[in-house]
Amino acid sequence: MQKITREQLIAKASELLSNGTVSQVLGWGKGEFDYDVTPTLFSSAEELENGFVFNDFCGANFSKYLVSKAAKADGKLLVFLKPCDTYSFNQLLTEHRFDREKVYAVGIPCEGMADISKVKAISGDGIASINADGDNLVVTTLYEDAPITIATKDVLAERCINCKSKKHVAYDELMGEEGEVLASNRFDEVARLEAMTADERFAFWQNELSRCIRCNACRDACPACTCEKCVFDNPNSGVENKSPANEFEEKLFHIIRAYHVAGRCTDCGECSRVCPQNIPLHLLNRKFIKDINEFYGEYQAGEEVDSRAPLVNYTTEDLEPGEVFDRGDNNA
Amino acid sequence: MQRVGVFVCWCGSNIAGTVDVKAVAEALKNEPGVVFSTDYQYMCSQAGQDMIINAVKEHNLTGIVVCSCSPRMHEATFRKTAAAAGLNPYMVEIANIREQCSWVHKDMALGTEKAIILGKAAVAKVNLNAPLTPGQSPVTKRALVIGGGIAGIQTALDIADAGFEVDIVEKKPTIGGKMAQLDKTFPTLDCAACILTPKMVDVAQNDKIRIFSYSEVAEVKGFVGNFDVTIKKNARYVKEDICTGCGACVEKCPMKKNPNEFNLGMDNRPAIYIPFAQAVPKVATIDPNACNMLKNGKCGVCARICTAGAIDYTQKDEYIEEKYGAIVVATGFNPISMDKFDEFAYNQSKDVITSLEFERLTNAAGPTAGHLERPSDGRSPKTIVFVQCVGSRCDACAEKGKEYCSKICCMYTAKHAMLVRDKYPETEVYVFYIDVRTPGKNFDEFYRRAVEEYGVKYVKGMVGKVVPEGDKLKVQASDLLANKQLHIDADLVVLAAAIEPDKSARPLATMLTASMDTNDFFTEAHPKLRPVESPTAGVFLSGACQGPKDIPETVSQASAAAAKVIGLLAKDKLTGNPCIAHSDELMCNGCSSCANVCPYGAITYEDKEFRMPDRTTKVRRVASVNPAVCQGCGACTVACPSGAMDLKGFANLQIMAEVDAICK
Amino acid sequence: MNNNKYLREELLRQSGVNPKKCMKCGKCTATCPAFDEMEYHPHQFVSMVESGDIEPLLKSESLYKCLSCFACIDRCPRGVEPAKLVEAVRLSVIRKQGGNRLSADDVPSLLDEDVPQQLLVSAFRKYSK
Amino acid sequence: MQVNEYKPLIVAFCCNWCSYAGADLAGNNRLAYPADVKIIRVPCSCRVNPTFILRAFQRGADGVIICGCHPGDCHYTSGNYYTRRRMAALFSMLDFLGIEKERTRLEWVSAAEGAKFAATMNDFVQTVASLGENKRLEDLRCKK
Amino acid sequence: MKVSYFPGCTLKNKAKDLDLYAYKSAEALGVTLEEIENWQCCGGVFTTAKNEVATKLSSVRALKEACTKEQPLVTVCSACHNVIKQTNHAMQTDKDFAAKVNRYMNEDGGYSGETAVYHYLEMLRDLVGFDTLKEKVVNPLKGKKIAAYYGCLLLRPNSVMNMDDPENPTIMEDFIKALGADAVVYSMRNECCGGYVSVESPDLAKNKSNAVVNNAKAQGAEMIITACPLCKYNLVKNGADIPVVYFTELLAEALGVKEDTNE
Repeated sequence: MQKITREQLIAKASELLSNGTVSQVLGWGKGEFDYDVTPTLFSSAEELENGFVFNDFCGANFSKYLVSKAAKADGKLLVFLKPCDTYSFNQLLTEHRFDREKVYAVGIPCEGMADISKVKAISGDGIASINADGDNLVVTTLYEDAPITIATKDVLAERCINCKSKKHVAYDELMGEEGEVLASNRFDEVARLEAMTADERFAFWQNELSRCIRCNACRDACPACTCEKCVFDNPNSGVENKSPANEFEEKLFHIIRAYHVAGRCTDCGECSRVCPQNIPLHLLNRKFIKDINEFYGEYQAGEEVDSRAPLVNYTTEDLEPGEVFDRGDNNA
Repeated sequence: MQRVGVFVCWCGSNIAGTVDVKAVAEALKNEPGVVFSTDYQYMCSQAGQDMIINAVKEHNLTGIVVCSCSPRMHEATFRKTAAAAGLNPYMVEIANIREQCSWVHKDMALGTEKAIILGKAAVAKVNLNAPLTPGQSPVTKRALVIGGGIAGIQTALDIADAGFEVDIVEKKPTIGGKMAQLDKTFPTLDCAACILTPKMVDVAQNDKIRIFSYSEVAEVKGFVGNFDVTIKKNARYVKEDICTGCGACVEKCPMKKNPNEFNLGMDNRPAIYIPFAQAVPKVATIDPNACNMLKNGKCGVCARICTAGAIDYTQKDEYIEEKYGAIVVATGFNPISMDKFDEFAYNQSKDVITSLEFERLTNAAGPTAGHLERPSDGRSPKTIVFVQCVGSRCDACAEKGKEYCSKICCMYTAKHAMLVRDKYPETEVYVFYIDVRTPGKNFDEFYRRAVEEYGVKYVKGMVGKVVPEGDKLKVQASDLLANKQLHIDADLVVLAAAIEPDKSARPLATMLTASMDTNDFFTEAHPKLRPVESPTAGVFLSGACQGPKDIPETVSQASAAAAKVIGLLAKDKLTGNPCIAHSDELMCNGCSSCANVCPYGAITYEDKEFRMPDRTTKVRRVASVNPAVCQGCGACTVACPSGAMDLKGFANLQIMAEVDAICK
Repeated sequence: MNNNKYLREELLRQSGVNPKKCMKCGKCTATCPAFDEMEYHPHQFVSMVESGDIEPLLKSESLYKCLSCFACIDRCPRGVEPAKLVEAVRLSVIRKQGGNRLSADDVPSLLDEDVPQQLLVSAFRKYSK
Repeated sequence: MQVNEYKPLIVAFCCNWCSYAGADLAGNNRLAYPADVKIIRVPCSCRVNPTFILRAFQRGADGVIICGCHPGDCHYTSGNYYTRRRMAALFSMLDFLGIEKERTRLEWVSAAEGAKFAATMNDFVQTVASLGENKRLEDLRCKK
Repeated sequence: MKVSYFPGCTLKNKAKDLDLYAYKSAEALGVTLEEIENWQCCGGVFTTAKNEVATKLSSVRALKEACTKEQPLVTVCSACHNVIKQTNHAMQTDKDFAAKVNRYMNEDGGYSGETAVYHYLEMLRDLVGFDTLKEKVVNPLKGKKIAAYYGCLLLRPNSVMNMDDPENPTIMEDFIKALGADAVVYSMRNECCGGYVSVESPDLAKNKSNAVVNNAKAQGAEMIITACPLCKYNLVKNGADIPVVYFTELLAEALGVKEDTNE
């Protein structure tokens, strides 16, 4: 259960609307289902009361929306940011992607968000409602008479289990208590793959990536993928493609996408959250992050505004690509 | 699609010997866009070029592919040919079927096959070529000389003589450099000061030359013809334009005991000082680490004594920005530290000195007024041992010293030895040498005179250990010709320390983006044919910053560098390279990734208004490339995630077309 | 000289010395503390092994005069390491049958009561096999 | 000689100032290397976009090698330093996906290193040949 | 702090002082010297020949034991230090040699030079710190003019020993200063005393050692300290007319633990 409530957030938003600090609120809007939460713009207390939700399914990272929405807003735009969202917020500022003056950021605490596919794995399909009750989620479904109680911690999203930080690195105002940067085990899975043989890894990724349907959800949700025109949509780029025509195209898209955000990805995990095929795309980004940390020293994108991303930086003593593999050949 | 003509060169048998040129020409006929294909013995000959010109006209060609030698050889030639045929010179692509095909492959079939593929790649590329026009940039008609030693002085004088303005930046309080510290010069034995100081005065009086002394280069931006340089003028706490150099302050300063750099610490100077009598500018400088007023706010004697009112304790470092068309590096050299060679006891005895210290000891303006006295007790030495090659010619695995020959030591040691024997004939002088290297006009004759006329004892061998004991220096050495170990009780030991580039050279090279060798000597653009130019356009090399040199060589190189600078400054416009980056602002995110990797600072950003599809307008930050500054490396194109940044002449689509053609 | 070709190679291989690096400055010999006792001096070892003139060295007392102080190694500007070559020549002598310079029987006569063990073991190591 | 000796297709991106000149020098000195190597000239190794490398594999290359000036010697001062980071990251990623790491290489070849160029190409061709055909990054549509 | 300790043959016989004082002083400084079990003599001199393997095994065994205990290996005797450090270096850099040694030893995991080898003086400088040492001194040796005699083994070959500047070393001088005494710098401090030939060529040895002592005296030394039993023997035997003592004795004296060792 989240420490901060929907009511507190609405109160804060209404107050900021009414005192003129902001003209609009970017928040989580009611969807068709309780777990189906949609980023929505609210302009009044009334709209908030009708449509604003805050529950264990509010994983969406709003930072990216600032690129398009902040410029259009008349006054300031209120945005609620969970700790991991603030890293994306800073990274986008570093890249001059929105006007800081147009945004009023309120940091909110986050206890981790639930993964609906994990819930469904327990409850089965046909979910009618999900309500938080203390540390549990109470799920009613069309097919079961009795509500099903699930411990929230058992259905936490992978990215929340391995949460890297409960600290907000950017905000105008903070609600609740500030947290700490955490020592997470987020690279364990990458390390596990690294320890495999090349053949095993190839088989693993072949299996994962072959499910890609090129819906572009990963790209569209990614707060680092904010290009005015994506190379994969651009007929003049030479690499335009719109369908996962074959194995090569699948790999090309995901390698290049991961490469384009390498050093800029804050590891928010949106790519994997939104993937309808449940491909662990965040592992590609984490591989780059892990490599960068190991090759060039610890670097957390978005930790500071105006930091220089590792791939647009260098030292004269950097290791050679050949040495990458010499440092303990783990993939014989 | 272009109308492409393909011209396959035989290069005599150089290509035709391993590549079936007819088959290549034939095969390329079928490539998209190719409307004409032929072969010829020597495409670069006048007849070959005429053939291209005629074909362009006859077949209305819009693009040319020449399958020939390396583009590094004849790309420029064929671009001129294209221009002569009325085409844009950048509509030419070269397929390198000589250096990278016929010369490295022996098999005719394989060579021919590869030549065809290389030709296809060139055709694929030229189909995507667009006419390019090089930009032009103006030339700032002023030169900057960094370093005010004899090299910098000579370069500046020559440039000024041609009518151009020159600034000299010198980090010491005076120009003059190492030569000002020398006593006599070989092989003529004329006094260094007598030939140098008139030149220093010429510099001071030349209205085309400005001297920034006690200053250093803080930042260099821009490019050939258009350098923007920030010069840091260190606070000397004396107003240069008011100080008359009378020296009253120097006399009265109570803080007298500071090591005198000009005499290499062998005597002291006050906190306020003028390095030497003929200093240019002849202006006092306050050493902030020694001045009681600056350190503790107590004293102020110099300000009281100065009738001109030149002392200014509140002076701050000053930054001056200036534009230059050319930059000459003349940062010179220093003797290396003797710390790693303490078998010679340099750190243990004052009477073990370096050759440069010996220069000061024999210089009439030096700490002993030219009387040869031992630094420890002032006695005149009766036995002097000179050791050659200290730290020169060392193998890298010896982990000390330099691998190169320092070049000047043999001659100055012969000079020292000769001068000692001349002035103090009762002194015994030994010179331990490995080889005596005297290539130069009148050099060997000079060395022979030292031996034959002046009785200097040259010993083929090396000193192994110097042990200071009592008032003697016990020198243990080998005499290889006699197969003996010598034990000499010496009074003075003089070490011919290797020389190395000044420490300021390395950071300066980084600022200038000029390359250096592993020893920190500046690299010349070509070791034989372009010896006074750096590979970085607009940067020239003068004197020992490029390698060890004696005075005559330094002066010749200084004048040569000046000639190159004059040649550059005489131009009104420079033609640039059109193969540069450009940004498609519709796709640009304004994220700064490109600017982060640009080594030239060629990319700037502006906020631009864009009309959106819904008829609203949006202001976005977009990159723009300064065509005069961009050098066309392409680093930005890969840093750009959206592909907005591309490189003319080497565009994404062009390179991909080459890849496709090769892999087809 | 051909007979010595194998020996020369062997000496260079086991010592790891490359005499071609020598620039014949003589600093090894200049710094050698045992010069007066030696018939052939460090620079001669380098030059004679390089030229294959090894016989005289094998017979020379100089082999047993080197103090193994390594001054020639540290002070050589070219990194040649003459002492290693002296040792290699010495080993090639004492490793032969009957080549021992020192036998256990010799020891008692050499001893005085203060002689440290170190001297004896090192003498054995250096002069016998 | 084997009858059906496998001939890999190698794409070499060479920077104009050092490595391309090094390749020319190999030619001047007639230092042979297999004709399987096809060179594409780029102004600087930092011009090589990872997309180009993947493109080459897609179209049928079996190995891709990028050659640039030695670190510190870049004609553009720092281009090869960026190349070094980009390629370290990219190659590691390809390895992570299980694509043979021996198929990609970054080498520093100066204009004076004709011999190194030839030796590098000989070695790379041999290495790639021993791996056989590139199967893990192929695009069947591009097959002959 | 616990370290592995290799005493060597001489320290258990003719140079017991060097050993005892080393123990007591280390204790006073909070360092426990754990003697290598069943150590064997290092052989007194390092054979530089690459094909000499058997004689270096005793050193490798000691190194391996320290490695297993994950401790640095400390020696006091200059000769032992030189032999062990050179052997360790050969294990690190000469693959053929290391392979041969490991075949002989046939021990678990083999050994390839992982152990850090410290001379006792380096231990004082790098692990304890001369500043700490200075604080622990109870009897400062004020006014004593002491000359450090390095000899050859401590410093050379520098590429391997890497203890200090081989031509202008300061470690022993800093040590002397830490004990409160005045360090006398003299040029012969890193020249050979001829110890190895003191029996075979007594004249040479005498000649060399006198040159060392005379140079030290000429620079005002009242006492010479050394880390090498052979140097001490040679200097004393050839008539040094100022005291020549082990540096550990001086250390024990300054730390106030000298008396309890003389039971």
